[in-house]
Amino acid sequence: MDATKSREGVQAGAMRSIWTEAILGGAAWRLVRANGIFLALLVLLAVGAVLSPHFLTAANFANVSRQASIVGILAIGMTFVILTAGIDLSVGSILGIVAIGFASMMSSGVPWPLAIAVSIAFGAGVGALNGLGITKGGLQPFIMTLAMLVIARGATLTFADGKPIRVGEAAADIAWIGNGSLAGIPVPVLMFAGLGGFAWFVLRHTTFGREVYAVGDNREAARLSGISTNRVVFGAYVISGVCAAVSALIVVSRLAASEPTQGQGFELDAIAIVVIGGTSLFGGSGGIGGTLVGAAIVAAVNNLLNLLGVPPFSQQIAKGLIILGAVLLERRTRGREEGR
Amino acid sequence: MDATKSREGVQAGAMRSIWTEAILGGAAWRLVRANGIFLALLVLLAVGAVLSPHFLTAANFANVSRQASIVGILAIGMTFVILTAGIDLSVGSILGIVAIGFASMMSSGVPWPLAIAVSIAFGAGVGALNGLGITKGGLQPFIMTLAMLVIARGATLTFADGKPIRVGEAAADIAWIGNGSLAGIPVPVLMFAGLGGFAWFVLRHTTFGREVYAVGDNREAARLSGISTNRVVFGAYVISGVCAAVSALIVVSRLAASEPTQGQGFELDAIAIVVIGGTSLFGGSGGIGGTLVGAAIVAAVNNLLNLLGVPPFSQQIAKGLIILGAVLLERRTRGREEGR
Amino acid sequence: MMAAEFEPARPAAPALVMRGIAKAFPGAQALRGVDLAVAPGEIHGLVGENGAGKSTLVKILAGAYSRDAGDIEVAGQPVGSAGPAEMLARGVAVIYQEPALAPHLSVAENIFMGRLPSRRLGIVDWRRLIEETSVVSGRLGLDLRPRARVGSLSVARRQMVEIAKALSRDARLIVLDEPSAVLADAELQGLFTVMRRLTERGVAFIYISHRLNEVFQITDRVTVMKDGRVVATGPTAGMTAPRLVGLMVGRELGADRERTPNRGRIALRVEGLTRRGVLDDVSFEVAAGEILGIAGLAGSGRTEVLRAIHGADPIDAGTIEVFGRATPIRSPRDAIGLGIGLLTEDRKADGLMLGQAVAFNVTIGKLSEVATRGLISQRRERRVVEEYVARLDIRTAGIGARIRNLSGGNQQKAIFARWLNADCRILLIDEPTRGVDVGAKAEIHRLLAELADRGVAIVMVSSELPEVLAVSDRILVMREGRITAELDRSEATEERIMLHATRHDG
Amino acid sequence: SSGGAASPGASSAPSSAPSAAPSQGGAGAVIGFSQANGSDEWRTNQTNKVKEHCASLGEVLVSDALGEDATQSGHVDEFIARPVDVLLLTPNTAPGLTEAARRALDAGIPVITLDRGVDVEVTQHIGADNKLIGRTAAEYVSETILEGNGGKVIEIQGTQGASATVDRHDEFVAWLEENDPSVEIVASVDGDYKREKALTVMNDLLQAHAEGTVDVIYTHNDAMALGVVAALETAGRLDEFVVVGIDGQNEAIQAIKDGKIAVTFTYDNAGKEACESAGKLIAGETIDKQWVLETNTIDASNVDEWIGKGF
Ligand SMILES: Nc1ncnc2c1ncn2[C@@H]1O[C@H](COP(=O)(O)OP(=O)(O)OP(=O)(O)O)[C@@H](O)[C@H]1O
Ligand SMILES: Nc1ncnc2c1ncn2[C@@H]1O[C@H](COP(=O)(O)OP(=O)(O)OP(=O)(O)O)[C@@H](O)[C@H]1O
Ligand SMILES: [Mg+2]
Ligand SMILES: [Mg+2]
Repeated sequence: MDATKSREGVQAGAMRSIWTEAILGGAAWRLVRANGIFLALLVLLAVGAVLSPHFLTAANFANVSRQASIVGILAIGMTFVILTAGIDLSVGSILGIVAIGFASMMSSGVPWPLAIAVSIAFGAGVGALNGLGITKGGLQPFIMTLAMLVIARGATLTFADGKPIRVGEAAADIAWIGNGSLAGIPVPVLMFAGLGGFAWFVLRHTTFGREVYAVGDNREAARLSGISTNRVVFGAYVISGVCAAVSALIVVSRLAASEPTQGQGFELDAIAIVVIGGTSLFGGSGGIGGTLVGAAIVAAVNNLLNLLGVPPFSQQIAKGLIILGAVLLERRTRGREEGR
Repeated sequence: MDATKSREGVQAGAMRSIWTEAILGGAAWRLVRANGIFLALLVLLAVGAVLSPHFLTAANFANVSRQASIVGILAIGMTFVILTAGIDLSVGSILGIVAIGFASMMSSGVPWPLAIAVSIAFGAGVGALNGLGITKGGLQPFIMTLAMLVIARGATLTFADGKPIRVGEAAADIAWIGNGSLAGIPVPVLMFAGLGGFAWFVLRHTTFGREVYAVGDNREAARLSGISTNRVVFGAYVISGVCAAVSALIVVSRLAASEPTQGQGFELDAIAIVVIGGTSLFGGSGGIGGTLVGAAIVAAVNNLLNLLGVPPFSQQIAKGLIILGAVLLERRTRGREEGR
Repeated sequence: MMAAEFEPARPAAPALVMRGIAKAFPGAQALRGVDLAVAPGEIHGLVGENGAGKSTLVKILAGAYSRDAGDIEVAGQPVGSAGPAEMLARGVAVIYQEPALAPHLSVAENIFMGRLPSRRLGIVDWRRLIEETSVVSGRLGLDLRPRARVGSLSVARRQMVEIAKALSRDARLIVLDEPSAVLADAELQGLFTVMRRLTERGVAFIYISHRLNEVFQITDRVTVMKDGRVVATGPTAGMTAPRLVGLMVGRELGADRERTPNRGRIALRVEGLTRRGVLDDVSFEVAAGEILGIAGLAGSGRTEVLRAIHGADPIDAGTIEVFGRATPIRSPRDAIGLGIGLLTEDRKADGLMLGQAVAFNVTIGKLSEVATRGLISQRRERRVVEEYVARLDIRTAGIGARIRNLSGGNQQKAIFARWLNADCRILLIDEPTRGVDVGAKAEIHRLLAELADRGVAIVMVSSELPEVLAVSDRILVMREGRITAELDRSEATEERIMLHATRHDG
Repeated sequence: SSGGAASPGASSAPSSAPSAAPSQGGAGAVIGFSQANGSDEWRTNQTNKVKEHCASLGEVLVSDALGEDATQSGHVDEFIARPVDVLLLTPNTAPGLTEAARRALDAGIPVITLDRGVDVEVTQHIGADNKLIGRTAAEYVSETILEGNGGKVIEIQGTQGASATVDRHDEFVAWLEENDPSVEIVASVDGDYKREKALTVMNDLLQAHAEGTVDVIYTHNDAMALGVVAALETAGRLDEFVVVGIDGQNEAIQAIKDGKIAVTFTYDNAGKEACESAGKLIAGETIDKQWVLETNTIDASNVDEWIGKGF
């Protein structure tokens, strides 16, 4: 699985920092300091601009960012899960099953607001199943969500009998989600930035968000402090499921169709983004800021390599090396700080 | 990625327990007690025998076990890595690059003993790169090996220009690896069982094995106890690389050729096997016994579904459910003991 | 709500009644029908050997463990099978023996974990959080930086965070499981003052400690446990130390015997050891056969000295000479290669491998002792470890039992065994008897003396002055990363040590 | 890769006016090739053909969506943003890339689809027909192999959900239902278009299907056919079955020569043809909407003419 399929975030990253600057003041700068990785992004953008005149154009910006929002939104949900020291391998399959469901609802004349509501509820439902298996069933997150990955994919293929489903005329009703833009900013990007900002706020400023950190950092301590750890963990997987559903909506409205293999392998992309963003797979440390930057880096790299006409096979090599470079740069800047 | 591509281990599991019984006495029984999952395997075998007359036949045994050795051997190496609280996402790609290299060496008339030696050395080398990036480079294992996954795959595709490489006449020289058998036991199975037994011994009875557990359980405590944690971690990734190379040899000798995409997605299969076997992704607990049983379960499930002629889509659903069932059963049997 | 609620007079209902509490673990019957009653406003001491069942009892009271049998009444209300959340709601707060904190979160968030002050929609009120934290830590006389990451704190300060966490809940019954284990006297007195203030308002305490002087100083009544049973309970006034020890250990203890050190050649010389912000030009030497004690308040840098010598932390300046040879020590591996061992103060964080067996934890310090050419001899390991288990009286279901399941004090003994097994020429020991019962403590002190007599050079950090005075041949006092005094055992007294540890001119 | 700017005479730009090409034309053009999933042999060959034959037209940009509609749709957008002079598109799925193709056309970029089409009329579609292949294969199995006497077939399918898999399965089954019910498909398993996977599942099936119970093994591509042959050879049961492949890969053609595989059906990847058309477009010529590449049946009867002529 190429772990870096997603597009953009270049702008999402930028966007977000402006956005925070405006709404939260200073937060943006804290973000830069907090994530040495942000530096890596800036370097990458600079290099890109030099290498290709087509890189930092408004048009490229818009479409790259639109693309990135898809995996970027998955990564937002994944951040919650990973902060609780869990992992969600099923996001790609959830995206796939919701996408097929949404497409077929639209094609069979279900009014779009209802279709959207059902889709999101469904995503939440699958996430809830993950959450139950892990909390009540006591299954390791890796196992539970891996099983869900295969099960949901199998269900999708069965439901669609392996064939893509077209939205048909109804496509016009939902086109705005994938193709529309507001004040020049593509709707998917607004959703990505919006969700990102919201998630950031939840994690940073709400009791639930802090409990997510507490549970991931020291499960036992959280329990002994009267936090209902099951509730928190359960919540994280539901959020992840919802994010997957939202991505699905964007995909379907963008493509006016969905294939049953839609989203295959996205889980690794999403996890990679979160980890590149500096969130620890052992839980309790990291956050959304890094995830948004991570999404931006991954997206910028993919886009740049295509613009430069690097042949596909070599692209994979380049991607790997660039990601390594970015993370190493970050390590260097943070250097000792981590200490023991 | 279907997480359960691997075959066999059914017998490897059985084999191994006989083997231990003979050589280590009692060890086999300890294994059963240690891994409630072993119970799940027995149940599975019983059910399988009832459902299909072809399931518990000697021939199928040989077949399944031969198939399982490929991912099973990956899982053995993966066990070392995961015990150090690391992860190796690059095993599939290492398998791929070694396989292509081995095939092209054989096709271009390199004597097979040399070709094998070079291949294994190469696998060790790639593993060493992972180890260096993680220890000296201070990169998170997930990032380092994910990058290696893409890089090695890209290199393989570039080297082979996306085309399979046939071994040609030389195929006869190496056929014994994949197809030969000794005393009725297929050579790959002997290698799998042998490596499994050896790994078990190393982890249980050598200072290095102890240090692997120590590092995975409490890195800082291990460091303060004078263990050179870098050396241990490095070693684990080298072992994983070597195991991937061995699997590659088996694959190539069986196909008399290799595709550049060979091994794609195997990493998830291998990790799944290790985790199903009861080894914790947080390091320090678990072991080879569980891994061998895990490989057996996964292999048996795949084989059984094919024997029963379950249609492809439904197979995925079934696989997911069976794996869940197995692990849940194990949780139940272990029940309280773990407690909270 | 706190101030409003409680009535200065003692209410009728006892704060806590436990009847016939029993708890079995695989391989260990921890509690065999324990009865315990605590009146409001009472400070109830709970003592007993390592492994007697104190912490288990506490965890059952806290709802952390489920009980096999017995009833619990809190403030007259019977308690069914309740989890930690419910017990907290019922006003039972616990300071656990093993700090249960989230290292990546701030001091403030840890203190208020699970009850962060928030506006509607669950939005955290950070200003209030910081304020209330400062208030709490002020009220307890602890100077805790609310925003400091707990992971960056010394063990002592982590313990303080635990204390603040429990005391800041308006609890009616507060349990302290060995809060003093790493606290130096100053911090301890602060804690006692606060406890007394709270008892005025009817708050009840259960105070667990292995330091009997504390028990006599602070408790009204005391209960003695042994092997999961209560062997005695009554007013502290009616107790004497020897009697208490007798009840706990079942035998009288000889006082630590005087030893006349035979100082050999200089084993360790430290020159101008400096680590920015933590250590400032620390110089001293230790001879073979000598026990050097280091005293000081929490945060004074004692731990850092030991870690620096052991190569656990990088140093900015300074030289280290081992048996006359100046040798750069870049890692603990180097140190251990030179025969320098470090017994860390925080056994859970950087001592134990919790998931592994007792034997594993003992031999990991020097596997070559039980292995030949990399192959471990199970027989030799068994022999070696069982010897230590007997010698240190480590209470365990067996040397194969997971060390996680041992009582705190027994874990400490196991780690001690690790360093005995590593037979070092120089032993750095941080809080050697943390959480160890009186019997075992005497045993460990004897061991230290014995090691010294065998020519081992020992540097010992302890927050317990009596221990420092009892064991050391020479005593260094530290303050703010500097050595402020060197006292010979003959001239050393608690007062003089405290003077140098706190006085603020040179 | 974009080095091709050399060789002025634009040799491959076919019978167009020899006069200097229009301003944006000739070696100065930018060709965008959006590959759906470049890592299997057939598609690698397609990519290579495009690079080879389009080089003379100017810069060739290749992107690989690794089998993801959403990703490929984004790649198309990148080519639109660039912009490219001609877009060569081999859609991962028809419906999935329809909108992207429409956007390109709306942006005034000529679109040539290879292999799979899309639901909107593009400048030109070039490709062989998987549905046709499914039917041809069924017909060959029924009439040439089983000579109308009926028989039992095992099907090794390609990647689940891929349109080639769907067509090669559905039409095969459909033709048999309509024309020869006496042919029964006794097992149908997933071989993922991979040799090793095919080998694995075949080994399992050999356990379940005793000697003489199955006549034909129909595989969705030659790689799997070769994997199946490997399994049969090891089991020493090769002569028990007749193996059918698809694609016309050289190794498979050789296997036909050696009598290990019975037949394969060429499925041309249209890389070369696409560049021809692109050349014409750049030269300002007009091209047909459809360019159907015929499918050839390769078996013992004609294998000699095909040796080495596959990919
Ligand atoms: N989780 C557990 N699993 C198995 N045995 C346990 C567990 N927890 C405690 N025990 C056993 O129960 C007994 C009592 O342990 P406990 O921690 O209550 O002792 P304690 O009185 O607190 O000792 P200390 O003074 O050393 O803290 C010990 O023998 C210990 O080994
Ligand atoms: N006022 C304070 N608030 C929070 N943390 C502090 C404060 N003062 C010092 N620290 C932390 O304490 C640590 C230094 O304590 P150190 O471990 O050296 O003390 P010590 O002498 O070892 O005492 P102890 O052994 O009791 O911990 C440093 O990591 C520092 O971050
Ligand atoms: Mg205790
Ligand atoms: Mg200290």
